Amino acid sequence: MLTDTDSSMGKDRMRLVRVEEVRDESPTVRTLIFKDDLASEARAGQFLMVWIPRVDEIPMSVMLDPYDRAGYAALTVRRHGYSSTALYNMHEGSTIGLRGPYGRAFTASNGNVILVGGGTGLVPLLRLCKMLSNSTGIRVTFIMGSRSKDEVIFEDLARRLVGNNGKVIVCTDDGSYGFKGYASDMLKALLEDASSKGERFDMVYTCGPEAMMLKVLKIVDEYGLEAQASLERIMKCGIGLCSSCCIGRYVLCKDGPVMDARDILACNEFGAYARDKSGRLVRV
Amino acid sequence: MLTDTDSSMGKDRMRLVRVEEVRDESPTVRTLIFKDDLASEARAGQFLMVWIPRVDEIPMSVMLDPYDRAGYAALTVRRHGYSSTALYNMHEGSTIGLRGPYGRAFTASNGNVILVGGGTGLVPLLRLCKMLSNSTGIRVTFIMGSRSKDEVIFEDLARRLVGNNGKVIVCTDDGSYGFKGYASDMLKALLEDASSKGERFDMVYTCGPEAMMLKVLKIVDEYGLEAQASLERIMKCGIGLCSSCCIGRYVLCKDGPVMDARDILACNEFGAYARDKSGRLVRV
Amino acid sequence: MDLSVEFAGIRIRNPTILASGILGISYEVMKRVYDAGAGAVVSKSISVEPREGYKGPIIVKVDSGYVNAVGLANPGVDHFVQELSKYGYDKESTDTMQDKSIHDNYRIPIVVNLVGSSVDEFVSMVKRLDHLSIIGYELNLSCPHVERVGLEVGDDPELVSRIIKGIRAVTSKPIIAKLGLGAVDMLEVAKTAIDSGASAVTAINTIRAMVIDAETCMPVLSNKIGGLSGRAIKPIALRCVYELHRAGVPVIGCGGIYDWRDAVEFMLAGAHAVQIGSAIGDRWLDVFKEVNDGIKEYLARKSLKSVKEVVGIAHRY
Amino acid sequence: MDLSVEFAGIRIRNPTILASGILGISYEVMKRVYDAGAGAVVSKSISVEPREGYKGPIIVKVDSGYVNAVGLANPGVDHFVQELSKYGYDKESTDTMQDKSIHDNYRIPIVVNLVGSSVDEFVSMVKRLDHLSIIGYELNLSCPHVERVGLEVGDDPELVSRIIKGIRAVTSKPIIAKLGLGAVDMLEVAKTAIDSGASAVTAINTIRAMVIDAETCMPVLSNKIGGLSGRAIKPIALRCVYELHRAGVPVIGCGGIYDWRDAVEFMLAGAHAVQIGSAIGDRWLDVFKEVNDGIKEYLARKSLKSVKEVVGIAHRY
Ligand SMILES: Cc1cc2nc3c(=O)[nH]c(=O)nc-3n(C[C@H](O)[C@H](O)[C@H](O)COP(=O)(O)OP(=O)(O)OC[C@H]3O[C@@H](n4cnc5c(N)ncnc54)[C@H](O)[C@@H]3O)c2cc1C
Ligand SMILES: Cc1cc2nc3c(=O)[nH]c(=O)nc-3n(C[C@H](O)[C@H](O)[C@H](O)COP(=O)(O)OP(=O)(O)OC[C@H]3O[C@@H](n4cnc5c(N)ncnc54)[C@H](O)[C@@H]3O)c2cc1C
Ligand SMILES: Cc1cc2nc3c(=O)[nH]c(=O)nc-3n(C[C@H](O)[C@H](O)[C@H](O)COP(=O)(O)O)c2cc1C
Ligand SMILES: Cc1cc2nc3c(=O)[nH]c(=O)nc-3n(C[C@H](O)[C@H](O)[C@H](O)COP(=O)(O)O)c2cc1C
Ligand code: FES
Ligand code: FES
Repeated sequence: MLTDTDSSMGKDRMRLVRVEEVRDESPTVRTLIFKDDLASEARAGQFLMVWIPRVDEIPMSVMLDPYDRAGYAALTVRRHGYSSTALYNMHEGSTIGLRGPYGRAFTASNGNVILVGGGTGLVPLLRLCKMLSNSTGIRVTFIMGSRSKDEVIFEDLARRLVGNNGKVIVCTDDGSYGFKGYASDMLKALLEDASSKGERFDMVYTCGPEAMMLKVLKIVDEYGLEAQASLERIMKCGIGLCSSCCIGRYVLCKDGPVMDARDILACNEFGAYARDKSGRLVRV
Repeated sequence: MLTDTDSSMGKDRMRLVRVEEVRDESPTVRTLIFKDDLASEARAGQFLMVWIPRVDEIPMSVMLDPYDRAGYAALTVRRHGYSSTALYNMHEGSTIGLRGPYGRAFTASNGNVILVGGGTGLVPLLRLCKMLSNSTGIRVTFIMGSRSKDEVIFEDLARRLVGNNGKVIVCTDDGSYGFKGYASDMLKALLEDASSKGERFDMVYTCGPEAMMLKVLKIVDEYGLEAQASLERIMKCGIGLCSSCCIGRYVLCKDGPVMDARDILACNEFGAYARDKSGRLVRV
Repeated sequence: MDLSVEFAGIRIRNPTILASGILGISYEVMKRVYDAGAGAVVSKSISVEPREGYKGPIIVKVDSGYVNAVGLANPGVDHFVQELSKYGYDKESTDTMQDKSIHDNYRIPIVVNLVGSSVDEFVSMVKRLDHLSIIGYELNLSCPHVERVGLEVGDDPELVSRIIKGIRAVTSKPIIAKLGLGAVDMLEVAKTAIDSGASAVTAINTIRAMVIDAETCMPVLSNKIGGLSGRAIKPIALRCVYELHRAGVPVIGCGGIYDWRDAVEFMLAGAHAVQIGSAIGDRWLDVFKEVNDGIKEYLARKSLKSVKEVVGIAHRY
Repeated sequence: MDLSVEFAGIRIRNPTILASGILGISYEVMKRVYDAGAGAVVSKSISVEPREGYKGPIIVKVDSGYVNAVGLANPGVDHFVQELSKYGYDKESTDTMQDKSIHDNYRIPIVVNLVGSSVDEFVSMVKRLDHLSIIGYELNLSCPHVERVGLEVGDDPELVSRIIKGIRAVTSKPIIAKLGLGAVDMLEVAKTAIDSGASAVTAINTIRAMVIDAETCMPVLSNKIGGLSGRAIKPIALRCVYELHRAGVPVIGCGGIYDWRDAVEFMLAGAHAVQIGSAIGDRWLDVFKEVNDGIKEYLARKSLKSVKEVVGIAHRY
């Protein structure tokens, strides 16, 4: 199956890669680093379909190679259920299969932007941050939320990426580190402050737990700003065939995972319903 | 079937073309002219597999477009049996299918070369002549054989192609035009004359009836010259699969139709045996 | 140019239909496919109980196609009835469905594809669905990679006959039997289906296939065995359609249709309409408009007045 | 690294075999294929009487493959016996064939593929061929596009059984049944073949298919119906090999093998050897060396000592 005969197969062809390094980011989050040209060139927000042999194939955002090498990419996975735990337990030398990157990426904005992320939702935002840091005239405020101090990940990387011009604000729900409270609270405070000063933000980018993103989008909406969010749904095929990732009239693997706030809020399922593996609409 | 989805199909994909013009070359030979990029770029000696809808698919050398237009090519066909007659009877506006060009072409030589052709065997030699006329330091002597005056074809074209530097000698078996005798007799006379004068020919190219080519190759061998000939065998697939074109250890559609004199003579079948449609070796 | 087609009691605005299993779970997405240009949509295969489907990988790209084993994931008939009811499918009789303006603005023409392993299962689903203004049923008698359903049913002509007779007794809507390359003669099953009351057949489903990875030495699909779809199977599907048409069976063509030329070839072979599946993976929903536009131009170029005139022409030669 | 394989009474220097129908008429060309690196060659399907085959087109390129209907062109058994006799195949017993030096320098390992419609035809051909030092017979029970032979025989397990028993009674050489996707279960036919005395099966032949041209509205092949080969059918062929191996049938894999990885995948699925056909159209005879070199590297990389160790590994998962 892994031949080059049909070059048109491109990114759809499954590529086997060797995990070259595994890094612990927190007690429940790890980054697996590997060489893969296509993944290394993914745009921020795009995802890979990751084959964990004998276990499953799941969608994962493309993480930056921590060493910033050409041709390298990574996955950052939170140990959670059956499949994510299997991926988490891969070690140096393990083989995984990749296809993609797939999906709509974040689109760049100018000026003053805010990134609001939580948990592994930081992954696409970090890639976005890197992309934005390459353009001039951009100022990034990166709000990173997590439950508690030991779950704070990628703070250093984020600081490096936003540069001198930008700002990283870490929030923890329990106040064990940084600002005490939700990332969304911090966002609201920032926007309030800015509007009182007559300053303006041009775009808010968010990725993280759906509840967090819902709050973020509502706040952004209140302030009349534009926003883009990277959503999650069950994704079994990643290429618009299987129907598992539908949300409203959207097919998330094709129309997303990054969508505009406007479209997300117009579709009543966001924050309320999701389809389970059988396609039944269930409360989230 | 005629889609561009699998670009790798390239020349193997059947292309339908419209015959734009039909020209009578002699009472039994016609040229069909059409637009086809791949054919127009064929190298001298290569052939097309030509689909005559509802009739057959047969191998045909690629003829030059008489108007020398980019993207155009032609077929020159002698009315003979079932399939060639059907092709001969096509008219302006008829549709034919093409695949190819296939096969090994003549390779260029320097210096003083002789072309010996008869009948539709002139077709690849004319293309060769055109190619040679583009290089400097080449002198072409083109011996064209036919049975009688009204079967002489392409004389004007040949004269144009060999240029001022070259020479065209027309031979007829019955002496009704030009030199009386076989093209091979003329070849022998030329070589004899040259050797008596201490002149030398660098290469002989030939295409025509097998009996003619056999004589030509034997003569050339006598004089210790190099030669290339374009052979014919039944060709049903043109791509090295069907086995119909075998001659000795060669698969003519792949190893030919143009072969070196040495290899041809080493294979005892030439001029003596050919395989019929069932694959039986029969006397020719 | 009017592209509408009518056959087997089905009238649709153009001959391109969304194939079963592709995007056919949510009404809103099916509506989107229709808005993108499809003449009708077929739902995912619906079973009596919900099915989660297989673990991943459920699909693998191969040369000119895909091998998939989704495992018939679907929400089950009750949930699906709910889904359609929410959008008014339980409000009026099927007759209204023939009103084009209604299709365009609200209820789109949906064929519900059913999968099951017994007469009872099929009949009970039809009973639950029949009050909805759907335009017909397609029976999946050909899924090549799920046990006890699909091909295992289709390979048993006697069971096929009983299922279709059973359904025929409880509905007046068109019944389409979806066939594949199983272990019995497709023509025989098709004739049995028609004789038992089916209005048409869809040919073909995916063909039983598998993918093995040389590096890990493993079958790639979690179910190991799946079904091949896409351009790879087109010449096979085309042959099936040709043979079915020759046998007098009304047929909807399916298998590897990627562009208008493919669609025309299937119609020349005898298809009254075509279904499009895998092409969506490569060309997304634009494929419907592209195919329909291409068919229009083709008809114009060939001075043909309707799609119907194309059907079966290849049999003249 | 030794690539030789031994199964079903056949021992060859490597597991790549020229598939039937490709270049297999002339001894000199078969010898050339062997010299290019094939482990053995299978002749074209030989019939009692010579066959001219169909008019052109006999083959059409399609996505990732070909559809062909050559029509079993072949010189007939008598001419073929002559052809091989000319090269000394009538000189010594088959035992000598096991002498590798002889293969390399003179007589190459040839499997003769036979096609016919009755027990008598097959038996009479075997009787005429059996004195030759050929390494076995392959029975074409699966050509999908010629009437009364091929699949029409393969679809009749009872006839298959009688043919193989008939042949078994007159030869001690290996008999290989070549199967395809017909209208009956391949596993059933395979088991019947083995039970009746076949030593192995080859899977698969081309799959019944056709090509229609939208511009002329015509089937393109002169025979209209042909068989699909090449990469398009690989996932189907691989599945067949996997299922046959699981059923305990010794199998030679065939269908869409283009490179070493394909060959390895078939062996992982359970093939003892592989046949290569269509790939020759794209890669010419170099394909044999390429595949064998690739297999060698693969074995080295995986620390495997022989091809045999690869066979069937995919079944562990
Ligand atoms: C676009 C996108 C990007 C993502 N990026 C990341 C990332 O960078 N890091 C990260 O840790 N997680 C990411 N996820 C989430 C990740 O895919 C799921 O967490 C993971 O599939 C669930 O695995 P689990 O075993 O923990 O599932 P559970 O939540 O325990 O669910 C059980 C089973 O359901 C299935 N399942 C659940 N969620 C999904 C899903 N989204 N798609 C397919 N099958 C599913 C799996 O078979 C799983 O084993 C992303 C999801 C999407 C859609
Ligand atoms: C490389 C090559 C280039 C050629 N170029 C030309 C050319 O430029 N002009 C030209 O007039 N002729 C050319 N020919 C010859 C031409 O292909 C045959 O003359 C033609 O196929 C025979 O047609 P027929 O109906 O006259 O056959 P007959 O000689 O009457 O034979 C009867 C049938 O046999 C089959 N048959 C005979 N010869 C061939 C063949 N070579 N390949 C496949 N099937 C065959 C056909 O089905 C034919 O209808 C070329 C042949 C080859 C191999
Ligand atoms: C991902 C996927 C899922 C499918 N699911 C179903 C299904 O649930 N029911 C069904 O009858 N056919 C199903 N099929 C088969 C398709 O409807 C269609 O018959 C087949 O794919 C051939 O068409 P194509 O080549 O256009 O995809 C599925 C095909 C694919 C690719
Ligand atoms: C042009 C052509 C001719 C063939 N002729 C025969 C034949 O005579 N007998 C036979 O058993 N198989 C024949 N086959 C089938 C091949 O042997 C093989 O089973 C099939 O093509 C699949 O393998 P591939 O994909 O490597 O070509 C033929 C195939 C092709 C392409
Ligand atoms: S993941 Fe299959 S359609 Fe989106
Ligand atoms: S024409 Fe078929 S092998 Fe040469």
